[in-house]
Amino acid sequence: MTVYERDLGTPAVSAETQVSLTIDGMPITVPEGTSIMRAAALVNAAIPKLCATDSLEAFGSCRLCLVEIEGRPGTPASCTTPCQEGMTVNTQTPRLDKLRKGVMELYISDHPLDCLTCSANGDCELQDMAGAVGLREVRYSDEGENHLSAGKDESNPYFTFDASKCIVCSRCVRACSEVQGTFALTIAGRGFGSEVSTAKGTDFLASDCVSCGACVQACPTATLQEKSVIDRGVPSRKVKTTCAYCGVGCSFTAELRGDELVRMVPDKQGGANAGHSCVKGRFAWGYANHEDRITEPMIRDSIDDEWRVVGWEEAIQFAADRLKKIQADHGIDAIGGITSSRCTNEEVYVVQKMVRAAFGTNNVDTCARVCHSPTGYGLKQTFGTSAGTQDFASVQDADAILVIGANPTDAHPVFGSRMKRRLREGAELIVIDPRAIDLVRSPHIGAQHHLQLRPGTNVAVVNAMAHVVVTEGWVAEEFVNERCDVESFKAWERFIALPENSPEALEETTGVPAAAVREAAETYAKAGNGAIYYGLGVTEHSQGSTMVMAMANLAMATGNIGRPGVGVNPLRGQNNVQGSCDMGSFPHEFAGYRHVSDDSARALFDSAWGVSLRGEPGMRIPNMLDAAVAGKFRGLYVQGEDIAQSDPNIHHVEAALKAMDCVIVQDLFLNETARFAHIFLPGTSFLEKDGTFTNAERRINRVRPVVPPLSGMSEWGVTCAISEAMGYPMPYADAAEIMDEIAALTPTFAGVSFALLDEVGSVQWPCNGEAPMGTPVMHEQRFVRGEGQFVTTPYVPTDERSTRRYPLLLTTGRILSQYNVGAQTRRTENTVWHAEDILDIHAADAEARGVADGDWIEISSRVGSTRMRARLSDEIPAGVVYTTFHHPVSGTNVITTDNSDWATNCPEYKVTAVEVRPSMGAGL
Amino acid sequence: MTVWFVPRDAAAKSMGADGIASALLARGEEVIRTGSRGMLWLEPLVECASERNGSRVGWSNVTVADVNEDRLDTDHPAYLGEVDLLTYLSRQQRWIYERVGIIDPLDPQDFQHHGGLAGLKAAMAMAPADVLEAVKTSGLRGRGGAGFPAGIKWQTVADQEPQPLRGQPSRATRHKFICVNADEGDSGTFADRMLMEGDPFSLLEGMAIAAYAVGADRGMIYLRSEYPEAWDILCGAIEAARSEGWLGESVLGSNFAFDVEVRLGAGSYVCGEETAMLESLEGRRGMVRAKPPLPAIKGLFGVPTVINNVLTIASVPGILARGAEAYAALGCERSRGTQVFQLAGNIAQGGIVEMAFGVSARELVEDFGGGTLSGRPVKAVQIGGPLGAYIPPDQLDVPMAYEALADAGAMLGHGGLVVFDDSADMAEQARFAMECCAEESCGKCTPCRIGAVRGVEVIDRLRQGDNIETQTLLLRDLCDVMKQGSLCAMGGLTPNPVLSALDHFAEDFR
Amino acid sequence: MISRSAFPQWNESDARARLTSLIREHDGPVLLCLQDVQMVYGFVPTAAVELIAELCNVSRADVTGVLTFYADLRTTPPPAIPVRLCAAEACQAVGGRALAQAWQQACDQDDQLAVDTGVDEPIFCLGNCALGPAAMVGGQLMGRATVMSLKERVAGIRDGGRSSVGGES
Amino acid sequence: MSGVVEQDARLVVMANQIANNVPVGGEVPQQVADHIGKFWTGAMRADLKRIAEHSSDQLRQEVVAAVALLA
Repeated sequence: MTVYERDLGTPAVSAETQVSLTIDGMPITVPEGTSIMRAAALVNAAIPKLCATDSLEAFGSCRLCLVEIEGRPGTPASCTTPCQEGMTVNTQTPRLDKLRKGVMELYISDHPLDCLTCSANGDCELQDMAGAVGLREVRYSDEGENHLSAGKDESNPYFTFDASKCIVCSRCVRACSEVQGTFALTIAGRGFGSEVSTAKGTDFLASDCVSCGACVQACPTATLQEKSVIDRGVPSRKVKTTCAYCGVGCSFTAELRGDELVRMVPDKQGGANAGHSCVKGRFAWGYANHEDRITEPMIRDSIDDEWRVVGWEEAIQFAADRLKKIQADHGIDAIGGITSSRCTNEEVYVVQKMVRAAFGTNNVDTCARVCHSPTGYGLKQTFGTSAGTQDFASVQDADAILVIGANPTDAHPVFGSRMKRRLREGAELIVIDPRAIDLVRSPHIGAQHHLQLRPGTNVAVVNAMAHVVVTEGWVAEEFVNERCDVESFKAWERFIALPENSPEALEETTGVPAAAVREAAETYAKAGNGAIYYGLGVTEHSQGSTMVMAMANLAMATGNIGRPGVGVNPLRGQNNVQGSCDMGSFPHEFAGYRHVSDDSARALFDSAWGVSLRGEPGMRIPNMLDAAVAGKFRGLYVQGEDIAQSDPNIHHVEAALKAMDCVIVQDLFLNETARFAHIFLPGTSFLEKDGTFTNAERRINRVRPVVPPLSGMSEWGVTCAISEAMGYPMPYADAAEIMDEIAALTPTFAGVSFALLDEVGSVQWPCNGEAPMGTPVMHEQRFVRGEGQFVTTPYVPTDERSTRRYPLLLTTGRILSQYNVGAQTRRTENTVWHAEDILDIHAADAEARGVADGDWIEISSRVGSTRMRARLSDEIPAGVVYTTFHHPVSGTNVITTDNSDWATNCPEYKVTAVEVRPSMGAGL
Repeated sequence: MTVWFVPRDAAAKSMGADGIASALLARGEEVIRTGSRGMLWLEPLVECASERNGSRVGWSNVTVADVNEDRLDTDHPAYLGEVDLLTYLSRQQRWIYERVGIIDPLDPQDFQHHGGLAGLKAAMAMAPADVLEAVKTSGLRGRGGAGFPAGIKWQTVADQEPQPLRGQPSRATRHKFICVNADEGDSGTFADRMLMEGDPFSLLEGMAIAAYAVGADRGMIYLRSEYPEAWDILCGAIEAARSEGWLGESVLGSNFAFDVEVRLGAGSYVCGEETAMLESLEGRRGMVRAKPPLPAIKGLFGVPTVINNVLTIASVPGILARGAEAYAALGCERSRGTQVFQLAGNIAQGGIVEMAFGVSARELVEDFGGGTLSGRPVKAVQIGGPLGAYIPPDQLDVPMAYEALADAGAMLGHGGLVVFDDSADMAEQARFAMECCAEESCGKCTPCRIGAVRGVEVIDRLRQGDNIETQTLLLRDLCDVMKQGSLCAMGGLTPNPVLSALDHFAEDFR
Repeated sequence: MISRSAFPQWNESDARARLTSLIREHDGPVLLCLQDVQMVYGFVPTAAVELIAELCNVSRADVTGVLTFYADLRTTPPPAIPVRLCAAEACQAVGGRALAQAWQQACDQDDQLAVDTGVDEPIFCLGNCALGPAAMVGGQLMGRATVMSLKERVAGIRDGGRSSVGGES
Repeated sequence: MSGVVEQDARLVVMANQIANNVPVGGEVPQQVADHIGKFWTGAMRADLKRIAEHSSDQLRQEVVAAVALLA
């Protein structure tokens, strides 16, 4: 399908008052404040424009969009002139024609006349507009001043900047500021000397540019253009799909020339991203065709053998035989599966179905185990559903934003930009994080409060904030009385008001000054709409689940639930964390978060699937690995996940994998886990998938096949084939049928179908009879569980403490340009920004150890050690070190421990006691 | 005891006033530094009185030698007699400039003794709404060029709620601003400078009245950096006004809080345009903003803002002190009150002439100005600054008033008249207008950014005699695009001098 | 425009202290900071761009944009005694163009003069339009300027004294 | 350390951690039993029972009490 997005010139306006006017004789009614340009576009009156685009505020610089308004002198610009009641506007008159032609003549007098050979030929607004105004000749001397010899900046790996083609419309500069919020670009100079510029003395690569592509997107000419378009030509067809990186779930239009992907363009209609993108989704898709891709199935008897390329049939039969044999020898529960948050809902659903129905066990878990399982647990306990409460757009209504253990500008950049936009407008910001993340202070953004806590003391800090709210009398009594379970509130209130939960009592534990906690609590409680956003810095702790409930308590106590601008919102790591959880990947839950012991739910699945399902939970990933080491668990199907790199205490993971008789890895690349696999099943990149992803705001987005699967088979098809070979056929004609089954069996998905998604773009679950178009904000009238449940949240210190031997606390995170274990991003040009994992260490800690900036160091914990280079940083406090885990060579998870969340076993990645020593030489 | 009065006005200083003051001080005389009387061809004009507030006699073009050799007596050829009686001054109707040249600009007592502060006191005895009414009744219009009624602008600001500064939380302190545009960049104008250097308190008083009327709490003066003397004096005046309690938390002991900050421009003509000025005051590139929103609704840092020119604000204390009707009684048609005309360029008697609207350009150039400095015939007078039209001598009878000038295809602008004698090459002047626009364009809108450069090039070709008819047509088309298509007055008015030169002095283009 | 003859070397910690207090007291401080740096150091070194961006919490590009917009702001050290002649209409009407040419000739003939005063960057209006041609020499305004009076003023400032016609108060 | 011993050690850590972290205000053994009942496999529960019988000193009192409540 090819959908050309119309550009209405200026952003939509929401206003209570409507005004009616006439444009070129056509009547129209629009919200007050709407520009004449937008209104004209809505009646299909074509007003030429160059500096205007509906993703940016009106600017009024190009002067092509001049119109006449009856009764008013002059020719105002339609982009900056708002509609007024009773106006009569003429957009096409001889006078306007002449003016527009005159303006265009000026533009072209300083532009290369190389349309036919220009890489944007056919995709250039300047070219279009010159045609639209009917410019035939340029009367100015071709010897006049010009910029035709201005140079090119090719430093960015993905796009070029050709200044000779620039018309100085400032769209790129405005996009970088308004949309992305990075402010890497400016206009330098003035008058005729005005030019788009990065900071003094920098090219694009050395500038603050984060390569989000907003400038390229905004550029109406070939000035800022994707190198892929220059190389491959202007695209000829388009397919709308969804990015497969982070949990924001941006909608993109994949633009192809023939069957070759030319570029990915963010979709303005995208519910999650509204036309914005980041460097990963926009540009880092080259891995999909990387030479490392494995496209044929492979098997081997032992992991010491070489791989043998085989046909699909042989591989599938080999897998089924091995699994069956294990079950025969060691029992039904000796095998299991792991689903992946990178796969579609449909792919995940069939894997868990295969495990439950074909394997006959509940030993299925998902990689969300190691990231957001505490979110599911905590929000279900308190609110009644395992999901974030808001849509992303909600942040636009927040007055105070509380960011805890998340780094949106790096890990969720497109949402980060939305948040920054709201912050620039004046929302107050509280950051609770050991690190001074970008949001704490970056151009035009600053946190009013940064509670720089000691890693592992989240619960203590949020308890202290809640203590202040309760003891200062800032509880939203009406909300609590009407919406929450009052008994549980009273118990919580008594608990939280205890002196031991006061900021003063906890100051030494948390390292956060009591006064700062009190001020932050006041801001959150009193600013108006308080919204909490959090990430893995909350969940990946021994008290991850407790912390999620502590935040939910705080939000309920202050009445910050159930309307736009508030809520408790997990920022999901991978594209389909929400979906993989929704699809019944947890060993204790069916799709839609129904416990396996729930007889009615089980009966429903029993009858639909024609099997008798088990009513007690299966093993979680760490249980499986422990059981493998114990010799009781011997076969594993791993869908698109690299547990030998991404899971904690790698030595333990490797021991478990080695102990198994059958490890099946389904992936794009021969990953670390595949070193221990017996069967390798080539997977599909997101460009080859047909299905849906569900993002962090519960938004179900379509993933459409852009190119056919390189392996010749869909991933769900492979799963179904194995299931069939195991004796349980799962005959689906296509992915849509899988979704139909999900909808039929899952009340929150009852209204979802590919047909609906193709029609409306996306919906947020619950989507059913009560909410046929989905639910942007949850718990509006009542909580899903009825009344909001307060849960007491005692602070229990982690066992992982700094000791004399391991005096530093290591915490980990992500960086913008790389993604998780880097399997994808490391196979793109993104490595120019982050070629290796680096340890951030405070200058005092470095000095005490004789470590200088850039030195190689050895970092060791009680379970292992690794080497990397050090960077002296003032973004972290003394006593804390920080690194990313994107590169297998640095093996960060060699040193993370088995500690995990008490309720969900989510690993405690964020706290590891370590020591750092200078080290000679590179690598391991 | 004899008191000497020596101006510290920048123009007087440019002719050596400081040397005279030093010489007098060296002789042990009491010297009071004042503003300039505005008869600039007489500078340094030194005055003397037997007591501080006595009548003053003066000498023109005084030299250090005159002082050192004790020649300043009634026999001196440059002896002027009683200065107030000089026709140039006595014919004027000084309202804004009544104290300029008379008082020590930084002496609060001197200011009050000569009627200062009466306006603010009168205003604060009234309800803010009545102050607004008075300003409306007076018929005062903006002196920056556009001539918008000040009272209506103030009313718009008064009608807005104060707002937190852009980007600040809704819980932050809310403000409204009074901004004074003192970026007097037009060639041929210097009345703002002389007022600020001669009577800065009147400006602060006017700002305080405006603030009281509209409910503003902060004032900003945007002063061009080319005026270092005015900067020193304004800074001193603000400090003095604070210590007098005229500014600050409690203006004149009341609950009304208002304070003023002065900021310097940095060499950009377009920052005289009000929205570019706001950008510059916010510390950014001086790029013109599209309107709406009007600055009265979203102005400095996004909050409701009154923007007035120096002379507009300085007119206000008198309106409150002497009554709106007295002000409205001056002038003609919808141009009420007085205008401070500035006679400049090739003129024998250049300086300040404050008269009620309606005086003719000819009276100003010939009667006050005494014709050209060179003694040659007047060829053209550019009225209203660099963006004003060049008027040939036969059209000089036009009354100096908003409507009359507009009818004559000219504009009042900031009230400056620049005289050229018959040696001027008007094609060169037309080219210069384009060149200046190219040099000073903010670069935002296309007609100004590219058009001005092309304008220079087309005029060059015209002057080379290259295809005159085509190039003339192209120039007129270009002027049309700039006039109707530009975002702000700079690009929009640059065609004025160009087309007037082309229309009235076509022979200069061959 | 307000200039001084001798400037200290760029010193980041001094600049940081000055700018920090300036920023504390003023909204929208980027231009103020650039002006302050130029006042103290004579021009705006690249290091200042970085520092101002950091202290004002804006991007380096933002500062670059402001720095390059304003004619007053310079990125190289100023001449010892800058001479700037008014190039606007009122001064043109009394021989401003001829003066500029003559001054250029004078500088062409006198290397020391050229070095001391730098290239004349024309300035549009000094507010001395009734006493043109006007000039700003070492920060001091002059009226009815001639090549002779300009040279005298330059010499006066160079010799550390004040020329016979006025000077700063 | 053999795999089985290692696995037992993990179960002990997990059970003790649960007991240490359940919300205050309720009966701890019952909460621990509920939690383990909801999220542990039958084999894991059986292993825990075995540990409680043979080496209960590794387990917190509340866990030992909880084991008695397990179905």
